[in-house]
This record gives sequence, structure tokens and C-alpha cells, in this order.
Amino acid sequence: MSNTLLSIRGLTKRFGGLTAVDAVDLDIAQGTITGLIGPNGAGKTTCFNLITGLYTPDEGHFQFKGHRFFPHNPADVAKLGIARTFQNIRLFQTMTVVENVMVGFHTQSKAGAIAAILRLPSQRDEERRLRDQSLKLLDYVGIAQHANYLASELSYGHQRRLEIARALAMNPSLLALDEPAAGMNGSEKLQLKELLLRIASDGKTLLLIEHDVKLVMGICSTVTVLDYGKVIAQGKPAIVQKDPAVIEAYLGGLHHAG
Amino acid sequence: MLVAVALVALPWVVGDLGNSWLRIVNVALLYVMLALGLNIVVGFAGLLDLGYIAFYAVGAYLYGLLNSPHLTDNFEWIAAQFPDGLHVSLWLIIPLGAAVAGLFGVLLGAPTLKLRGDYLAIVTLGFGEIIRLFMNNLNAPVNITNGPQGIYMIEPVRIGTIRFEKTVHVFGLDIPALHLYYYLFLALVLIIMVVSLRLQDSRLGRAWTAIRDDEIAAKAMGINTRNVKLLAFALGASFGGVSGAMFSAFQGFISPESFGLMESVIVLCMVVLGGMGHIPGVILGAVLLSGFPEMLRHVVAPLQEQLFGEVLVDAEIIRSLIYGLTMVLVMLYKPKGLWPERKGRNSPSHTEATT
Amino acid sequence: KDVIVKIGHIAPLSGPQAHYGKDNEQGARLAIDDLNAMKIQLDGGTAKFELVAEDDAADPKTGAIVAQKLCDMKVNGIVGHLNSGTTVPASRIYHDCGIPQITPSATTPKITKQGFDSVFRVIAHDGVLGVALAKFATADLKAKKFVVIDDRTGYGQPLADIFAKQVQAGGGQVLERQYTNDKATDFAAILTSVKAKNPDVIFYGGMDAQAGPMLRQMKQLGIKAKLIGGDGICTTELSKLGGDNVGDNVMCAEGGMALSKMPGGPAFEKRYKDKFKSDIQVYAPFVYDATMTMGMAMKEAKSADPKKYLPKLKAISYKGVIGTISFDENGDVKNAPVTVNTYGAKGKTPLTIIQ
Amino acid sequence: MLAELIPEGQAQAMSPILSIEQLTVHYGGIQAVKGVSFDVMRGELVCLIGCNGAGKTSTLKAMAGLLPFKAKRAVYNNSVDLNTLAAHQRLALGMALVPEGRGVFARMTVEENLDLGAYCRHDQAGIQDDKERVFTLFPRLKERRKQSAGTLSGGEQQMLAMGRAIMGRPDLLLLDEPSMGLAPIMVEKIFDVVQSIHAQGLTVLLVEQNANLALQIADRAYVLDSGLIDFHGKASDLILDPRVREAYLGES
Amino acid sequence: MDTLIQQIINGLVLGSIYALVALGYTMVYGVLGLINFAHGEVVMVGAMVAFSAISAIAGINPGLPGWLLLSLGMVAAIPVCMAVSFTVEKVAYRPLRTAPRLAPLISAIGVSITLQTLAMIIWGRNYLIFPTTLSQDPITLFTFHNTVADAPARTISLTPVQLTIVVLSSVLMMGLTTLVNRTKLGKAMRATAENPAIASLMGINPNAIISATFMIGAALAGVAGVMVAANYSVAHFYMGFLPGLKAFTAAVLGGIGNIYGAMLGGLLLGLVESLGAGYLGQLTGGFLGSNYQDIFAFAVLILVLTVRPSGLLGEKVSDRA
Ligand SMILES: Nc1ncnc2c1ncn2[C@@H]1O[C@H](COP(=O)(O)OP(=O)(O)OP(=O)(O)O)[C@@H](O)[C@H]1O
Ligand SMILES: Nc1ncnc2c1ncn2[C@@H]1O[C@H](COP(=O)(O)OP(=O)(O)OP(=O)(O)O)[C@@H](O)[C@H]1O
Ligand SMILES: CC(C)C[C@H](N)C(=O)O
Ligand SMILES: [Mg+2]
Ligand SMILES: [Mg+2]
Repeated sequence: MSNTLLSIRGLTKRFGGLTAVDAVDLDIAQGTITGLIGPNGAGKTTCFNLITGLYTPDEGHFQFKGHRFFPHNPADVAKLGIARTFQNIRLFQTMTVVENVMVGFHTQSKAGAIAAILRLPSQRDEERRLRDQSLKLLDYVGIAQHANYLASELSYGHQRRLEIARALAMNPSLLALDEPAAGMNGSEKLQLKELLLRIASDGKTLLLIEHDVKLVMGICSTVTVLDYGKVIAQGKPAIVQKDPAVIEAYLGGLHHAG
Repeated sequence: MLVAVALVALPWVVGDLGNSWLRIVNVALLYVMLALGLNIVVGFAGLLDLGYIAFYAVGAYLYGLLNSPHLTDNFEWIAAQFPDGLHVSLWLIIPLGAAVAGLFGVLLGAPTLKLRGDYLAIVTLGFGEIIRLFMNNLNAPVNITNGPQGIYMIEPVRIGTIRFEKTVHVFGLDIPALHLYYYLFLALVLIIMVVSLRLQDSRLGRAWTAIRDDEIAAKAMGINTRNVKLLAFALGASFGGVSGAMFSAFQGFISPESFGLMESVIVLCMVVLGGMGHIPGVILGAVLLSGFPEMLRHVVAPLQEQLFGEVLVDAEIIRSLIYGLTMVLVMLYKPKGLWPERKGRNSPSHTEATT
Repeated sequence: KDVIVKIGHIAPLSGPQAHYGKDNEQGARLAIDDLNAMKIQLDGGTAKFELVAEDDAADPKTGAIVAQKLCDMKVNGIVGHLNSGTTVPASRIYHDCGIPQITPSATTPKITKQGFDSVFRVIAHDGVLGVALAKFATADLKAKKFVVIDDRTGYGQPLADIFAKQVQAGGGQVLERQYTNDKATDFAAILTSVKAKNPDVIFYGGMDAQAGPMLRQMKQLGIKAKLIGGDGICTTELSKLGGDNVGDNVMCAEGGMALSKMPGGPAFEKRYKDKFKSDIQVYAPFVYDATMTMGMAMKEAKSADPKKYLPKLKAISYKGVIGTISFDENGDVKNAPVTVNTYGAKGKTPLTIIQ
Repeated sequence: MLAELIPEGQAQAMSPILSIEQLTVHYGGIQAVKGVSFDVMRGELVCLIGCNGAGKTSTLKAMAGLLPFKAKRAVYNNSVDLNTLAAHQRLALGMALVPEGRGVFARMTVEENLDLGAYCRHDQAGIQDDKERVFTLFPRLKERRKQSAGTLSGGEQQMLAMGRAIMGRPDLLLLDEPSMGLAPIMVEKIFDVVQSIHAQGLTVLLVEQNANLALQIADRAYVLDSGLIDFHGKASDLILDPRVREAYLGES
Repeated sequence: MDTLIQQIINGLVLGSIYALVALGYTMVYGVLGLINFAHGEVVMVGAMVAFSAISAIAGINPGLPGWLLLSLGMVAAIPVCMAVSFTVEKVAYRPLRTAPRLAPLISAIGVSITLQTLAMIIWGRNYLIFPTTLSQDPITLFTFHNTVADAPARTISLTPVQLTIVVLSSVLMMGLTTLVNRTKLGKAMRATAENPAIASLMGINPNAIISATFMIGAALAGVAGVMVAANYSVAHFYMGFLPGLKAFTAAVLGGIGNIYGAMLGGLLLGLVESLGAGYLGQLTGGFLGSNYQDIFAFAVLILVLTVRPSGLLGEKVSDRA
């Protein structure tokens, strides 16, 4: 496929005796929303950690925008254009909301120590620009009114939104979200869904881990299902949803019915 | 503006009370430089450094060696090169002190990058001790540091033709050297303060805070944590180096005992007690902790004499006791320091908005 | 009419060396009592001596601040500081404000070689002591094989170096140098390695607080060598600190006459004990003499004005507890006798006197 | 008024196990809960729903003793004043909290975590039985019994947290968003478990974002908004209430 | 050969003391994440109290055997140490549970200065001569035959005090491991270590557990203090500083928070110091002497930590993201 943004082959990670991720192949097409689902402990978050360089893969090949790469180091991966959020929210707690987003712009900006010390005009312009853009992003995710709160003062759901804004600040080609809807109620999920669709329509490619089947099936163009580290199904949501193996391992009766 | 006038006038006011006060102020300014430097490492980047005084030592020895007869006395080839002795200009020594100490900062920082929290503390502590021990022992086989005896007859600061010695005639004024040191130190403190403030409120400063709050998330933001941490070590160390060089000149004598572990600990206390990461707080902490015991010195014994007609309990005991208890009490009542930063809902701007 | 004469005394009264400091201070207090009892007439009245006792915590920087404070107070003379490290920077300050200073216990040779005519010392410096001890060891003891240990302080290291150098010049052999520090109590490791060398004599450059435990551990390891050292270990305390291994196997030198040999010696010891309910640590007699010497110079000058009594001080000859005190052109005590002591049933006893 | 809300069958057990009036919780100067009143009857399953930041977690934490609070009245089991009770004294009195974000002991094994759940108990045999019960409820935990809890996946940790609470044999279980981060099959499972332990007589106060599911199994529900109770009623009524449907179930 | 063995013995004696003190650091660190800077001072308090107690008892009843005196000294010292530690925790650390990480550290430094000063007031500034209770005469374990005439006897020896140190600390360490691993208290300690709030949900009283931890650590430190004083025969208000620093180093070397780590780290540090002092000269051909002993020890520490960033036995904190 020519419009494949990220392609992964044979991704494997072992923890002691446990193979958390087992020869996973995954292709993410440019401009789509790809879902990664599976029962708890299937290895989804581990996949994220592998792609973003937090864990070192035991095996696996990666291609991003047509180039081979190996995710050694999270910072390099970030520079490459892959941003993520964390399942257990990891915000910069002592920074304000807007500052959190400004950190997200780290790779987008360049002022160094000297420029900062001398307050060069270029640095001041950059700062102003970053702040403006950050506020815009906060507005985009709907928490602009809390811009000057500390990140730790936000409620759970707002913290999730902030994480998304911070990741968006990195202007990533691929945005990987680990359970963004966790802890949100139905109507909040609807708002999130709109947000995600908007992000996608603004040209970002999304990789989404989410347990809310309605949400996943509603917005993803392809879905990969993991179980015990292995891919058990892959394809269009409508088809995956009917896969007996997926129902058995993941969906259970309730969602099957609804 | 008022502050500026006050700062300029200070030595003349204080000097009238006695030069010891001015000396205390000068020493306090040296500590402010140190504390601001450590604040970058501990306060901004959250790296607990218990060996910070090593950079102070490096700066001090650099100045001491380059401005005293020690090297020419011990190394003939140096004496041959510099028949009039070594006299390195202030304009050279300050950047040099900053640079060399900064280099040491990077050397020290490099192996600690992988370490977290308190492991970092002990490794830096170890490095600090190693530096001190080297200075204490490098008098043989070649006498580089003169070992425990330290370096004598270090020349005072010289700017152009002005030597900071006794009383100096400048602009038709008789200015005591202590006053000149005050202005020099004050200028350096102001520079360091401005540099700190600007760094804090910059891309780099945010990267430091990000690392302090959550290193993994910081990495995921594309921050090269290794470089950014090393930069913190280097910048923090360079302030320490400048302070050390000034100490050396001011004191005229340095020996390894001035650079022990407790000194690192005290500077850390200044940073935390004042309000870690908050520059005005850190300055307050440094001024208080360095000035406080000296203030007690002027107060405890006379007060006892006034109250009881005699000194009942040795002044120095009361002094240590108060010093120790103060640290505990300040932390108990102000766990974030005396003057912490206020951000978020509790920030001044927010409280203003609500009232 | 009373004329107040202020004598500054500075020593570490807090921190690990506080016990030496307090000992010194008490020595000075005795002298002040005696001077007051003498009702010296000067400056048109009866001198009332007052001791301004300060703590420098053995820290050079604090030492300088305290020195400045005493300058501001315009004290009439200084007895101190205790440590070489604090004495050096402080001496510059006293010199600048024209206050004569006598150190009772700072023994680094350099102190009196800074070219300050107001600095004096009543104790033999390390050069004198080290040389005398080396002579004694090679000539009197006929020892051949030496191990030299020092505590890496500004006191122990130069003393040990001078001793080692002199011993080698005298045909002795230094088998090994070993090192410890001034807070250590465990010497098993270095002594085990010393034991393997089987020396005749172990020289220790350091203080009694280390030499005592060291002696006990020598016995535990079955080391039969003699231990010799300088004034730092030459104390009555040593026999207690070192337990039953302190006997004629220990020899130590102190500048001046042995206390017990001096007319006023035993009486001084008794008075000290009675007044302060504690044993003399090390330098109290020296401090006593330093203070008395200063008082005598004032008496001769009939003035406590430094400018007036300084010449008298330079030319003084005063019979003190430790011997007759007069100063050479550097300010060092003139042909100070060195007494080598050993320990017997009655504690410290003089063995020989080296002129 | 309460009586009519409570299902017939439980009317006889109509003594409140938890009774709260005018609860307020502060974080520094910020008031997160602004005067909330509610009751939980013995044997009931009461559900607390509300938006992000409504104060649900703060309320539960206050109940469990993890946050200081003020209340006109805060009584547990008719007689125990919650104001005077330290957090660690509550489990022994039968009150257990499964906190938001699970709070498992990451450096301990699964089994040790379960043992700690039974810290207050002394009946070895009973503890062993309950452990088996937990393992039957969550076979995944049995598989991972020697693994340290920190390396469990999110869902596995949730199971562990629930299991650990069950080990304390509480009378009142406070559950803070137990379905968060769980796979659908797991959510189903957890709700089954909640329902079944409730059926066995355990009183449950459930905080849930998944209002749909929660209201299906709850007897009554309170709707919290910005630190205040908006309204409350029988779960079966609320699930049909248009206000709830729009605001919390995501239907417009 | 004799020298090597003797150096190893020296190292073990020193290491046993470090280990005892390091345990207190590690346990407190384990539950609170706090470097209890004042822990060294507890060692000093132990020595000082034993000094007073033994002097007093020996004054009243001079005939008592040494081992009994020493035991009585410990009986007096341990409760005082525990009380001091308990009070310090309650007053100076507990209110700072939720404070920023460094606040309790600064408070601890303040406590350390305060305790030293108090000791200086109570026991004076001078070195105190600790009464000889157990014999310090060496027991010769082994004599080597001399190859050279008139050379001194080549022996390996150990004094009863040293033997007691090694035996006592081994016993205490075994007791402690059992306590932490086998008892409910131990499990509660580990739970509190991880998350006091959650632990309280289990019915564990975190404050009680933390107090208990401090007191156990203090008891060990007290024993160490008494034994240090008995071994070196001196006590001084400043004597806690060095063992405190060394023990902290040892705790980190072994992996702070891990009690086996503290024991291993303590013993290892003792050995490194002893062998460093003894052999650094030989190893470097006389270039570096025992003055580089501490540099050597710190270098070993740094090296270990570069290879194993969480110390020898410290668990790798897994960064789950
Ligand atoms: N650092 C680690 N060490 C050991 N085991 C680990 C580690 N990280 C993850 N695991 C194990 O790998 C498996 C996969 O975990 P992972 O977090 O990827 O699951 P997940 O699919 O994200 O689940 P969930 O939906 O519950 O978040 C789990 O069984 C987990 O226990
Ligand atoms: N530690 C804290 N410091 C300051 N404010 C806090 C803190 N924790 C929560 N808050 C604030 O208290 C309010 C209530 O938060 P709480 O966590 O109780 O909400 P919640 O109903 O549980 O929300 P969610 O569904 O997102 O978990 C929010 O406005 C939140 O920002
Ligand atoms: C107390 C002693 C260590 C002082 C020493 N004689 C010195 O010159 O410093
Ligand atoms: Mg996951
Ligand atoms: Mg919540």
C-alpha cells in the first residue's frame, strides 16, 4: 500500500516467560483511524510502548512514511512524528494546563539556552506563538477556560483532553491514543468522538486503543484485535465485530446483541 | 526603582553598623549565586544534587591557582613563563570559572543520567566528596592543590588598575574594598538572577520542569532528556564556579575543608527552605540561612546579658539549636518553602480574578 | 577608674572540634582572671580585661566574618584562631585593621610568613616540631624503619611530611605512608597493612581523638611499634583514649616546656581542673600564655592601644606556663624548646627537652 | 418519600447503612463537593452518576476517610460517626473502597494483594475460601497469582482491586468506576460480579460513568453535578429520564 | 595471606556495623521514601546513653561482669533510641507526609543538627571514654610460621568485642528478615511503603506501621552505636556523622529500600574500604595510598550504580507507561 503511514512486522515483546506481544503485524493507512482492541492484558499498551520507544522490542520491523526505523528512544520517535497519550494519565502536574501544551511544542520550537538568556526577539516571538497556538489547541479540545489551572487540578476527564491537546501540539503524523474515553460518561464520549473525528478530518492519522466498542466501531476504518499478544482478527469493524473469536475473547454477549 | 536605590545604598548603611555586617552580606551574596545555581538542577530539573559544592570548589581553586604564587612556586616551567607571577584578569576568570565548572558539571552529570531520585543524590554526593578528596590529596607526587593546607596569598580582584584591597580611590571617592566586592557580587547575582528567570520561562525551562514532573512523558514529547539534564548540570555548575572564584578572591585563602558535604547540604537547604524552583524564594532562603546564624551571633549573647546579666547558656549552643529547630519548623509550617511559587487556581492572578 | 580592655578569642565551639575550642577558651578565661587580678594600670586607669569569645566553627569563611566583627568592635587584641585554616584568612583582616593577633595553636608554618607584623604564635610550628621529633626518633630512639600516618588535615599532613622528610635525611627509612581522616575511629585496615611492614616506629600526624583508638587497635593487632606524634596527641586525654596501650611506647612532642616542669605548670593544671571541672584537652596552657603575653605587653606599654603595645609585644620576654616567650622577626616564638613526653604510671611525663 | 423509591422486597431492611447530610470537601481553597446529602439503605445498590469533575470520587474518598470533609451528619451503620473515624478503622467496621485507578500494590504479587485485603481478618479458613471464591470469579488472577501487580494490565488490576475488597468481607462496598478501562467482556463480568455480590446481601455504593449499565443494575441513583446533587430517584425511572439520557447516556 | 585474611575480617567487622545502621536507613526509605538524615544521630544517642548507663551502674556496682554491663547498657540505650526516633518521626516527619519530596529531608537535616547540639549540651563537647566492658585483647585465630627470623608473629586475630559485633548483627539481621517476610507486620510495612492511603483502606494503620519502622531501625542503630563505642572506646556527640554517611552509602549501594541490599551493601562497603585502604598502594604501585580509600569506595559505588542503576539488589522499578 502506498498510503501506509506506519507498518509493523513481527513485533514481539517478552517479559520473562510471558510473551506480551507476539509477532504482531499492523498497517496504518494515512489519514485513517485504526482501532486496536482486545481483552485486558492482551498487549495493546505494550504495543504502544514498543512503537514509541519506551520498551525495546525483542523482534520486529518498522516502517514509517516509507522509511525503516527502529524505536530506540522515545524522544526520537516523537521527533519522527508519532505522538501518544497514556493509559494512566501522565501530565506534568506542577505545570499549568497551557504550559503542558507548550511542552508538547518542544520539537516544533528551537530556542536554546542562549536565545532564552538573551531574550532574543526570535525567542520572544516563538514564545508568543507557542502560547497562542497552545491556547488554540486547548480551545480545540474544549478546556480553554482552565488554561491557567495546574494540570493536577483538572478532573479526570479534562486531564484526558489535556493529554490529547499536548500530543496534538507535537503536530504528529500519527497520534496514538491509549483509552481516551476511559472514565467518561456517555455524553462526554460523544463529545470525544466528535473531537476525534475532527482531528482525523484535519488530516491526522489516529491509532486508538479503546474499550468502548460503540466508539471504536463508530469511527475506526480498520480494527485489529489482540488476544494474548497475538492478532486474532483484523479488518473492517463490521466484520471484526461478528468474528466469533472476537466475541468469545472480547466482546461478550452484551455488545454482540447491541 | 526603590529596590535599586536600596541595593546601591545598602553597603553604606550597613557598613556604618560595622563591616562585619557587610562581610555577612557579601558572603550571603555568594550563597545566593550558589543557591540559584543549585536551583537550576534541583528546583527546575528536579535532580537531587548533594555534591554541588564541588563546582564551587572548582571555581575557587581555579581562581586561587591562577592568582596566587602557588603554581609559580611549585612549577619552575610556569615560573619561567610568568616571571611576574600569574595574574589572570577578572574578565577572563569569570567566564573561565563558569566554563570549567560547567564542564565538570557535564562530567559529573553524564554518569548519573540513568539514575533516579535518591540514587542520583548519593552519586552526586560521592562526586562532591571525590572532588574534595582530590583537592585534599593532590599535593603529592606533584603539588597541584597544596593538599589540606590550601592555597595562600590569593590576590584580590583587580579591575583595570583598581585592586580590591583595603580602601580604594575611585571617582574621587574612598571606597572600602568590602564595598567594591559588594557591588561586584551584587552585579553577578543580578546577572545570574536574570539568567535564571529567563531560563525558567523558556522552552528549556519547561523541558526541565517536564522532566522533573514526569520523565517518561517528557521523553514522549520529544525532549532529549539526556541533553537537557546535562545542560541543567552545566548551567547550575557554572554559577557555582563563578561563586567559587569570587569566594577565593574575597577570602584570599582556600582549603578543602570549605567544600565539605555539609556545605552542599546547606546550599540545598537554602533552595528548599526558600521555595524550590521559585527564584525570589531561593534568594530569600540563601540570604536567611547564611545571615541567620550571624544575626544570632549578634543577638544571643547580648540578649542573655540584658535579660540575666550574664551569659547562661553558651551562645554557640543556642545558635546551633535555633538553627536546627528553625529548619524543622519552617518545613513544618511552610512545607513548600518560605516563598513558594504559586501557580494554578491558587495563583495570584486567579485569586485576583475571583475577588 | 576602670579601663575596659577587650581581648577577642576565637575557636570552634560548635561542630566536631568544639572540645578543642572550649578548652582554648577556658585557657583564655583563666588568663583574663589573672590579668584582672593584677590590676594593671594603663591608659590612665585600671585595666579591666574582658574576653570576647567567639565561635568560628573551624570554618575559614565564618572565621573571616568573626574576625571582621571583632575588628568592628575594636577589640584591643586577638588570641586565636585555633585552626590554621581559620587563622590564615582572619590574620589578613586583623592586620588590615591593625589589631595584633597571637595564635596559640595554629601551627602551619605559613601563618607567620605572610609578611604581617602583627601576627604572633606562641607554639612551635610544625616545622620545628617535625624536625625535632625526627631527630629524636633517629638519634635517641635509633629507630630505622618508619611508617608515617596522617589525618589529611592542614595540621597533620604538613607535620607528617616534615617528619618523613627529616627522618629520611637522618638515614631512617619510611616504609610506607598511610592516611586517615580527623573523624575516623577505625584504623584496623591501615594498621593491618602497617603491621605487615613491621616498622620500629609509627608516626601519627593528627589529634589525640584518633591516636587513642589507634593505639588500642595497634594492640589488638599485635603491633609492637612505638607511636610518636606532635602536640595534637600530646595530651593527658590520650592515656584514657588509648587505654592500657598508652605507656612508654608512646612519645609525643610539644612546643615549650612540659607543664609539669614549669614552675606554674602543676598549679595551672590544678586550677584549670578546679575551675572548669574537666581535664585540659590540648592547647589551654598555650592560650593562657598567649593571653598573658598580650596583657604583659600592654602593661609594659601602659596602654591597650595596639599602636602602642605592638612594639612591646615584639620585644617581649615573658615567663609563661610553657616557657619563656619571646618572638623572632616573623612573630614565631623564639628558640622554643621542644619537650618530648612519654606516658607512665602517672600519665604524661617529660622524657627529654630538645632546645 | 424514600419508601416509595425502594423496591418492595427490601422494604423490611429499610435501615440506612450510610447516611450523609450536607457533605462538603475542599482541596485547599477549592470546594469540590458543596453540600451533598444521600442515604444508602442496607442491602441496596445505590449509584452515583455525574460528569467529569462532578465530585463523585471526592465523595467516595471522603466516605472512606481518605479526604478530610465536613458534614452536618455522616453516620455509618446508624451509630458510627464518620467524622471521628480514621481510614484504617473502617474496613473492620465493614466498609471497603475500591478506589478510582485501582490502587493495587504494584510491587507485591497478586496473591499478596489479596492477602492484604484480608488484613483485618483472623479466620484463616474463611480467608482461604474467599480467596478461592475470588479466583473463581476472576480466573485471570489465578493465572497471575505470583506476578507483581504493577505489571498487570489495566483490566487485570481492576479485577485484583475488586478481589482484594471482597477479601475484606465488607458490608458496604464503595466502588469508584469499576468499569473504567475494561474490555466489554470484562465490564460485563464486573457488573455480573457486582450484581451477584449485591444479591448475596452486600450493600454497594457505585460510582459509574457507564450510566447505562449502572442504572440497569442499581436500585436507586443520585445525579451529581458540580459538587451538588441534581436529582435522584429510582434507577429504573432515571434510566428513562430525558435529562439523564441526554446528559449522561450520550443520547440526543 | 595473613594480611589479606585479617583485612577481610576488619572489613566484616566494619561492614556489620554499616549494615546495622544501613538497615534503618533502608527501612525508613522503604516506607516513606525519606532519607532520614538524622539516623546517624540515633547511633550517637545509643552510644551516649549506654555510656551514661554503664558508668552509672558500674559506679554503684563495680563488680558486675563486662558482658552484663554491656547488655544493661544496650537495654538502656535501645528504648531511648526508639523513643527519640518515634518522637522525631511524629513531630518532624509525619506532618510532612504529603509535603513536597524534599521538605522532610530538610526537616531531617534540621533534626540532625538539633540532636547533635542537644547531645553536646547533655554530654559535653569532649570525647568520652567508653568503659571497657568486653575485652579488647585479641584472640589469635591462627598463627603463620615465619619465614624470616625476628619478624613479628604473623597472626590473624579478632577481639571479643569484634566477634560480638559480627555475631550480634548477623542475629539481628536474620531476625529482621523473618519479621519483614514472615509476619503480618512485614506485609503491612511493604504495603504502607507503596501507598499509605491504599494501605489504610486495607485496615492498616499507616502511622502505626511507620512508627514501628522507625523504632525498629532505631533499635538497630542503638545497638550499632553501643557496639561502635564499645569497640573504639570513645563516644562523642559528632560520632554519628561518619557511620551515618557510610551506612547511607551502603544502603544505596545495596539498593535502597531493600533490606537484603542494606546488609549486602554494608558488608561490601566495609570490605571495599578495608581492602582499599590495605591494598590501594600495592595495586597502584604506590601511586595511590590509603588517602584515596574513600575515593575508591565512592568510585566503586558509582561504578555499581552505572551498571545497576537501582543498586545491587534494588528492584528495577518498572516504568509502566
Ligand atoms: N513491564 C512489564 N513487566 C512484566 N509484564 C508486563 C509489563 N508490562 C506489561 N506486562 C504484561 O503484559 C501483558 C500485556 O499488558 P498490556 O498493558 O499491554 O495490556 P493491555 O492490552 O494494554 O491491557 P488493558 O486493556 O487492560 O490496558 C499483561 O499481562 C501485563 O501483565
Ligand atoms: N488533588 C486535587 N487538587 C485540587 N482539585 C482537585 C483535586 N482532585 C480533584 N479536584 C477537583 O475537584 C473536583 C471534583 O473532582 P472528582 O475527582 O471528585 O470528580 P469526579 O466526579 O470523580 O470526576 P471524574 O469522573 O472525572 O473522575 C474537580 O473539579 C477537580 O478538578
Ligand atoms: C586543633 C588543631 C587541629 C589545630 C592545629 N594545630 C592547626 O594548626 O590547625
Ligand atoms: Mg492498556
Ligand atoms: Mg472520579
